[in-house]
Amino acid sequence: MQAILSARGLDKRYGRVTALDNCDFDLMPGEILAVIGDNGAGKSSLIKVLSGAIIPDSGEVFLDGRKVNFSSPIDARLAGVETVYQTLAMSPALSIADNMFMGRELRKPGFLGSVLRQLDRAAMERIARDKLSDLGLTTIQNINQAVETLSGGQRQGVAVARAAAFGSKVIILDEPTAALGVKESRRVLDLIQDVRGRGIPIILISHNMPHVFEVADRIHVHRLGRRLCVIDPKDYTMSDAVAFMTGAKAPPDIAASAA
Amino acid sequence: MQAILSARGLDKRYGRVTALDNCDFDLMPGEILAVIGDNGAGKSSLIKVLSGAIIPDSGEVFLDGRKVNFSSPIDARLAGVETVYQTLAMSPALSIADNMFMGRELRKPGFLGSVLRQLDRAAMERIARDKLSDLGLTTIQNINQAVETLSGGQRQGVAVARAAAFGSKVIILDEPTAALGVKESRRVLDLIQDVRGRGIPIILISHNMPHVFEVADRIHVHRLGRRLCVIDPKDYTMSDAVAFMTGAKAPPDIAASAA
Amino acid sequence: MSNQTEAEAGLVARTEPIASFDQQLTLVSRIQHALHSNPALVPLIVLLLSVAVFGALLGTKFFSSFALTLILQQVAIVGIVGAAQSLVILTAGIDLSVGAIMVLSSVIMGQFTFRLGLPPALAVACGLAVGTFIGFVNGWLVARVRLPPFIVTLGMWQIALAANFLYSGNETIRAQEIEAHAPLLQFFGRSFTIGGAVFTYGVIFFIVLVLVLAYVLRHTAWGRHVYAVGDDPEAAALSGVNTRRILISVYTLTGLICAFAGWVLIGRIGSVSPTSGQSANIESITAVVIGGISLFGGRGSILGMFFGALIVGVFSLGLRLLGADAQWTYLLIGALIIGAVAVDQWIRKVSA
Amino acid sequence: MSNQTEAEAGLVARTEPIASFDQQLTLVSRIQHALHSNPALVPLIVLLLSVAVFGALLGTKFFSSFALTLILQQVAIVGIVGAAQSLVILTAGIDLSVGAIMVLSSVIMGQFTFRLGLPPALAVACGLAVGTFIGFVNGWLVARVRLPPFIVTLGMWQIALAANFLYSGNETIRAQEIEAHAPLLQFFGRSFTIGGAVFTYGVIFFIVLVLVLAYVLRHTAWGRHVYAVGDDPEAAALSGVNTRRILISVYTLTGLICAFAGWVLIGRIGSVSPTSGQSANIESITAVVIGGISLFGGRGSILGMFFGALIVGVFSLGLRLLGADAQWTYLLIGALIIGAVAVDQWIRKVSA
Amino acid sequence: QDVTACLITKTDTNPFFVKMKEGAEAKAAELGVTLKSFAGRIDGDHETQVAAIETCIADGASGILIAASDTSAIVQSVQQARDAGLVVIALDTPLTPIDAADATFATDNFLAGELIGKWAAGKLGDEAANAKIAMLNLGISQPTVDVLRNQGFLQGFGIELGDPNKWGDETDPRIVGHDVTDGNEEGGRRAMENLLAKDPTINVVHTINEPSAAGAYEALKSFGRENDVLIVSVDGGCPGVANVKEGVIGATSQQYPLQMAALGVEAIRAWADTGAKPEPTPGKDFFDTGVALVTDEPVEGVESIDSDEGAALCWG
Ligand SMILES: Nc1ncnc2c1ncn2[C@@H]1O[C@H](COP(=O)(O)OP(=O)(O)OP(=O)(O)O)[C@@H](O)[C@H]1O
Ligand SMILES: Nc1ncnc2c1ncn2[C@@H]1O[C@H](COP(=O)(O)OP(=O)(O)OP(=O)(O)O)[C@@H](O)[C@H]1O
Ligand SMILES: [Mg+2]
Ligand SMILES: [Mg+2]
Repeated sequence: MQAILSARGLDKRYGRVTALDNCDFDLMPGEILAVIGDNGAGKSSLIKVLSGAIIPDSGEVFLDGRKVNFSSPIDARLAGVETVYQTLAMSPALSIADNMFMGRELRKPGFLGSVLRQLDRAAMERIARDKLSDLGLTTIQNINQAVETLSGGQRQGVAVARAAAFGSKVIILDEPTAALGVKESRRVLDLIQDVRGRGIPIILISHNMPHVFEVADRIHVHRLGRRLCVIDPKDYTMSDAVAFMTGAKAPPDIAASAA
Repeated sequence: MQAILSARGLDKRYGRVTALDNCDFDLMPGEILAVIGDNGAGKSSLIKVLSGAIIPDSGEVFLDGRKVNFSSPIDARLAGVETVYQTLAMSPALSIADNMFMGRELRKPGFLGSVLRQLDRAAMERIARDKLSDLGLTTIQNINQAVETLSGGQRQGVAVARAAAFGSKVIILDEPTAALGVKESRRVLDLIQDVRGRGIPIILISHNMPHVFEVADRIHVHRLGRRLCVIDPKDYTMSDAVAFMTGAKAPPDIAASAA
Repeated sequence: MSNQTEAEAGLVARTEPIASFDQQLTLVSRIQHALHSNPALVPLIVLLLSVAVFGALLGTKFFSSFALTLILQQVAIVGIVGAAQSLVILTAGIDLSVGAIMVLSSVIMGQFTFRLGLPPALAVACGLAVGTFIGFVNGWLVARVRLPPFIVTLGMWQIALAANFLYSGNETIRAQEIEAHAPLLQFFGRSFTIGGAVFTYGVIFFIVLVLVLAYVLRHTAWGRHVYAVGDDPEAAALSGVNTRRILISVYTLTGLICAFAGWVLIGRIGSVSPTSGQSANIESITAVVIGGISLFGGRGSILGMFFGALIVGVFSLGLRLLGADAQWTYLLIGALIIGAVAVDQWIRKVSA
Repeated sequence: MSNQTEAEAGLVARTEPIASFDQQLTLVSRIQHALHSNPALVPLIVLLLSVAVFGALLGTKFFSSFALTLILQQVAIVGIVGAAQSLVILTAGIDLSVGAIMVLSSVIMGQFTFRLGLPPALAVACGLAVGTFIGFVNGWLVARVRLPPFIVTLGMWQIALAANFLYSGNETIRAQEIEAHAPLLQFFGRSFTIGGAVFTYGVIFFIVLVLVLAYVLRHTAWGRHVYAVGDDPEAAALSGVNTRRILISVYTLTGLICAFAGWVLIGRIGSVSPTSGQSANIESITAVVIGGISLFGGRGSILGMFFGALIVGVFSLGLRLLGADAQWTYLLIGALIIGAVAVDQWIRKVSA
Repeated sequence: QDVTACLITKTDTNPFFVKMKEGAEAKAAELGVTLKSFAGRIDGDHETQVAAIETCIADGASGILIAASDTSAIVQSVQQARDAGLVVIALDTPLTPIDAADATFATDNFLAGELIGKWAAGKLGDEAANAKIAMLNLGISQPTVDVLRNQGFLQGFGIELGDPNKWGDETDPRIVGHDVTDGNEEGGRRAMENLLAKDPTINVVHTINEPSAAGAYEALKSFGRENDVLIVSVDGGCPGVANVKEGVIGATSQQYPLQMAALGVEAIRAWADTGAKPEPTPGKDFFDTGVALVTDEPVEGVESIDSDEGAALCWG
C-alpha cells in the first residue's frame, strides 16, 4: 500500500540547534498515526515541514506518491492538508467565527456576495457555534468574543474545530488536547475517530499515552530529531513506548512494523 | 487551622462575560490543593486574582489571615506567592537564563556588582541549567537560546523551574504539565511533592485527573465561575469529580470537607 | 480500565445545555456593549464634545453649517491620506511616503498636461498610475524582500520627494492656467451649497472613500485578512492567509488613494505646486492614532480615523477663532491631542 | 495502576545524560554564531563596506583622518539623540519630542545665562533639569495614564517646540557673546587633534554615552528589564518587572540625554538658536532603524544605532563630496537607506 | 586655475533658491568655476548648512555663497571657513553681524515689505483707517525674512510696530490676525480660511510669498470675496507676476536672485584670481541687488513698474 503522505531525509537546523536530523515519515491511508517523543524531540518541526509552515534544509515530501514542495501552509491546505499547530495560529484580536473561517470565508448569496463580496456573517457564526457545540465547548458565552479573551482550553477547542471542519485529505493535530478538560478531551478523541471513519487519515502528536494507545493505529516514535521506530500499539505496552522514546530501551527494527 | 491564602466573594466580569461569580477559596498550610473545572470555568481568572495579575471587581483576598490588596504580581511575589501562568509569561526574545531570573537578577560580588551593578551571568546560567536538569529537560541544547526558539514543552519546563526555584510561601501552578512529555511530567509531579515536603503549599490547576488524584490533598471543584465544592480525593473517585465539575451530579455539602 | 478513562465515567450522565447567550440588558450595559463593538464611537464622542465646547464658547461663528463644513474641507486631504495610512497601519506597518506620493502624482498630472501636452484625462490617469506603482514597489519591498515598512517608506519618501522636485523643476502651474486649459484637474475643487453648508467634490470623495473602506474592511474577506495580517502575521500565514498578497495589495491601494489625494489637492489649492503636502505624513498618522487605530496593527476602525481627523480640524479652527495666535495654537493643539486621547482612554476604561 | 503511571514504567531504566553543548566549530559556523549573538555586527559590516566604497571613489579627500572624524562630528548630535531614542524604541515606544526637548534645553541654558543672568553652570543645570522633567512627564503619561507613546510625544513635541519659540522670542544668542561671557556653554565644542583626526568633546561624549548605555543594557538588571518590557509588557509584568517604573525611568533618562544633546548642540554651532534640531526626530529614528533595532521593541542593540548613525553620516558626506546636488543626494540617500537595510537583511538570511 | 565655489541655500524646494542656483550655475559655467550646491531641508535648518560648510572646507573650495537659515547661528562655521582661507559671501539674507561675511548681496526684505505696505495704504486711501488686515506669514519659528517682510509691510501701511524683531505683538485693531502658511498654496488657503472665519470682512491680505498668495486667493474665491480684497506679496517670480497681471495679486515686491548669484560667483572668481573682495553699495553695509514694486495699478508716491516690465525681469 502506498503512503498518502511521506517524507524522506528531512533536515532542519536553527543556528546551533538541530531540530530534524535526516528524518523519515510515512502516513498510510485511513490510519491514525500517533507521533510521540520527548519535549524538543522535533515533533512540531516535523509536522511544520509536512504542512508547509517551514521549509526544510534538505529532504523531500511526497503526497499520494508525488513529490510536493509546499512553500506555505496555503499550498498544503489547498492540497487538503489541514493542521492544528501547537501555537494554535489564531489572530488574537479577531472573533471566533473570523478565525474559524480565515482564508475560506463564506460570501452571501446573490449580488451582495458576488459583486459586493459581502461576507455571510450569520452563516459563519451559526456554523462556528455548531462546530464548537459538537466539541462540547459550551462555556463559550459569545461567539463574537475576540479569541484573545478565551480561556486556554477554549482557544484550543476552536483550533481543533477549525481543522476538523475543513480537512479533506490529511488532518494534523499537534497536541490538540493539551489544554482541554476531561470532557472536551473525550470529545476530541471521539471526533478524531469520527474523522477517521470518514476515511481521512490523521497525524496526532500527543504526550498523553493513554490517549495515544486508545486511538492510534500505529505509533511513530521520534527521538533526537529523527524517526526512531514505528510500533503497533497492539504489540507493545505504554511502558515500552516510553522506554523507546527516552532512550532507555533499544528500538525494534524499524522495518518490522513500518507497514 | 487558619488558611494560608484565602478569598471571599470574588467577582470578575469582562464585558458580557462572567469569569468569577462570588467565588470563595481556601488554601491550607502545607497542602497541595488541586483546582479542577471545565474549560472556561474561571480557574485561571481565580489564580490571577490570587497572584495580583488581575484586580477583582469585588471580593477580598487574605494571606495568613490578613487582608491583602495585590495590585500587581510583584506585590504577590514580594509576599512569597510565586505563579506559573497558563500563558507562561516569558519574554520571547530573551534567553532562558534572563527569563528565569527576571526581576531578581544576581549581581556579581564586590565592586562590579555593587557599584557597576553588573549581572553575574555565569552564576545565573549555571543555576538555570541545574534547575532545568532537575526537571529532566535535557534536550535544551543551549542555555542562551531565546525562549521563542524553544519547543512548547521546553518553554513550560522553564516556567515551572522558575517558580519552583523561587517560591517561598505559596506556589501556584496553572496547568504546569499540559505540554510536557511523560518523563518531564513525572519530574514535575515529583518536584511538587518535594516542594510540599519543604512545607510550602501548592495550588495546582490541572485537567489530568490521574495526576490530580495522585498528588492532591484536597480538590477544589470550580464550576461557572465559583467554588462548587471541595472534596477529599480519598473519599471520592475521579468519576465523581468529573461528574461534579460537569454538573452531571449534585455536589456534596461544601462545608463537609472544607477543612 | 485506565484512570483517565475511569475519570471519564463521570461524563456519562452529562446533561449540559448549550450555553445560552441572553442576559439582562440594562441601559448601561447596552452602552458598554455599543462602545465595545464599535471602537469608533469613542473618538466620535470626543469629537462631539469638542464641537459642543467650541460651539458654546464661540456661538454661531463656529456652530454654523458654514464653519462646520469648512472644517470638512480643511481636513479632506489629510483625511484621504489618513484613510490610506489606516490601511497600512492596520497591517502593523507605517507609510511615510504618503505625502510624497500625493505631491508627485499631482505634479505628474499637471506637468503631463502642460509640459507634455497630454489630454488632462490621460494625464490624470498617468498620475494615478505612478502613485499606484510607487505603492506597489513599497509593498513588494515589504512583503517580498521583508524590509521593515518604516525603512522602505522612509527611503521612498525621500526618493519620491526628490523626484518630484527634480522633475517639476520647482515650477508651480498657476490656477488660472489650469482653469483655462485643463479644468478637469480642478474637478474635486468644485462645490455645491446646501443651506449654507458648502460641500466640495473633494469632501464628498473623502466621505465616500471612508465609507467604502469601512465596508470593505468589515464585510469582505480581504478586509478580515488585513486585520489578521496586522494582528499576528505568523498566525495569519499559518491559518491560510496569503500575507504577501495582502501586504502588496494594501500598499498598492495606498499608493492609488494617495494619488487621488494628489488630484483632490489640485482642486483645493487650484494650482499644482511641488512644495505642498510636506506635513501630510505626520498629520495623517496623527489622525489615525487619535482615531484609536493601534500602531501595532490589527486593531481599530477607519471610521475612528475619520473622527480623529475631524477632531484635529475642530481644534485648529476653534482655537484660531478664539483668537489664539499661531504659536499658542500650535502649543494648545499639542496639549489637546494628548487630552483627546486621554479622554478616549478614560471612556474605554469606565466602559470596560 | 493507572495507564499513565503504567506508561511511566518505561522511565525506570532511564539513563539520559545532561545534553552536551559541544559541537564542531567550523569557520563558517563561528561567523554565523558571531552574527547571531552580536546583532550590531551587521550594520558594522554595512558601514565598513560603505566607507570602503566612498574611499575608493574619493580617495584621500574622503579617506583621511580629518574627513572621517568630521563625519563623527556631524553625526554626534543625531547619535546622542539616537541613543535616547534607542532606549524608548527598545520599550516598543517612540519619542517624537527628542528634537524639541533638545532645542528647548539649549535655549534655556542660553536664555537663563543671558536674560536671567544666572551663572552658566546653574543655567546648564536648569536646562538639564527641564529636559529631564519633560521626559518624566512623557514617561508618566505613557506608564500611568497608559496613553500611546506616539501621541504623548507628538503632543509634547508641539508643546515643547512652541514653548521654545515663545520663550526665546525667536532670538538667537550669538557665538561671540557666549564665547565672551559663558564659555561653559560651548564646552562640548572644544576639540583636540590627534594626527589630523579632530575630536570634539561632543564626539567623546557621544562615544562614551553609547558605550555606557551598551554596558547598562547588557549587563544590568535594569537593562534586561528594558528589553523585557519592550518584548512583551504583559509577560514582563507577570514575571515580576515593575513595568511602570521602567517606562518612567526610560523616558526620564531620554529627556536627560536629549538635554545633554542640547548642550552639545551649543558647542557644535557655537550659538543658541531656537530653530535648530527640526529634523532630529526623523534622523534619530532612521539611525535606530538602520542600526537594526526593531520598532516593535525588545530587539536590537544600541551599538547598532551607533553604526546606523555613522552609515547615514558616511553617505551624506560622501555624496556631498562627490558633488551630488541636494535633491540628488536626498534621492540617493533614500535609495541607500533601503539598500543598506536590504543588505543587512540578506546577511542575516544567509547567516541563519 | 581650478576654482571651486559652493552655493548653500536655505532649501532647494523654494523656486527662489532654485533660480538662484540656476543663475549661479550659468555664471559659473561662463567663468570656468566648478559649482557645488547644497541646501537645508526646510527653512530654518541651519545644521545641514553647517555640515555643508564643513564639506566645502574639506573639499578645498575657494569660496562659499550662503543664504543663511539662521543668521546668527551660522556665524561660527562661517568664521571657520574664513579662517581656512575661503571667501564667504552672504546672499539674500545678511548675517548677524553683517560683517561676519566678507560681503553680502541681498534684497532689503524690510524695504520689500514696506513697499507693498505703502502701496496697500495708498490704494485704500482714507479707507486705510478702517482696513481689516490678514497677515499670512511663513512659520511659527519666525525666520528673519518672515519678520522683516511682515514688519516692513506694517510699517509701510502705517501701523505702529511692537518689537521689530518679531511679528504678532502689534495691538492695532486693524490687524485681524496672523497665521502661518509654510510658504505654500495649501498653507495659504488654510490660513486665509481660518482668518476669514474669524472675520469675514477682511479686505487686505499680506502674504509672505506668491505661492501662499495664490492659496489665499483660492480661499477668497470660495468665500466669493476674490474681487474686493487686496492681496500683496513679495518675490517677483514669473507665476507671481502673471498673477499680478491677472489681478490675483494686487502688488508684489520683486527681488533678483539670479543677479545675486551671478554677482556672488563673479566675486569668488575675482577673489581666487586677485584676492579682491567686493565693495558694498555706497551708504549701506551690503550690496543691495535692489527691489522693485510690480503692480498694474500704481499709487501716488510709490515708485513701481508694471507687470509687463516685471515679467521681463522675473526669475522663474
Ligand atoms: N525557530 C527556532 N529557532 C531555534 N531553535 C528552534 C526553533 N524552533 C524549534 N527549535 C528547536 O528545535 C528543537 C525541536 O523543537 P520542536 O518544537 O520540533 O520540538 P517538539 O518535539 O515539538 O517538542 P514539544 O513536545 O515540547 O512540543 C528544540 O530543541 C527547539 O529548541
Ligand atoms: N481578558 C478577557 N476578556 C474577556 N473575557 C475573558 C478574558 N479572560 C477570560 N475571559 C473569559 O472568562 C472565562 C473564564 O476564563 P479562564 O481563563 O479563567 O478559564 P479557565 O477555567 O482557566 O479555563 P481553561 O481550563 O480552558 O484554562 C472564559 O469564558 C473566558 O472567555
Ligand atoms: Mg511541539
Ligand atoms: Mg485556564
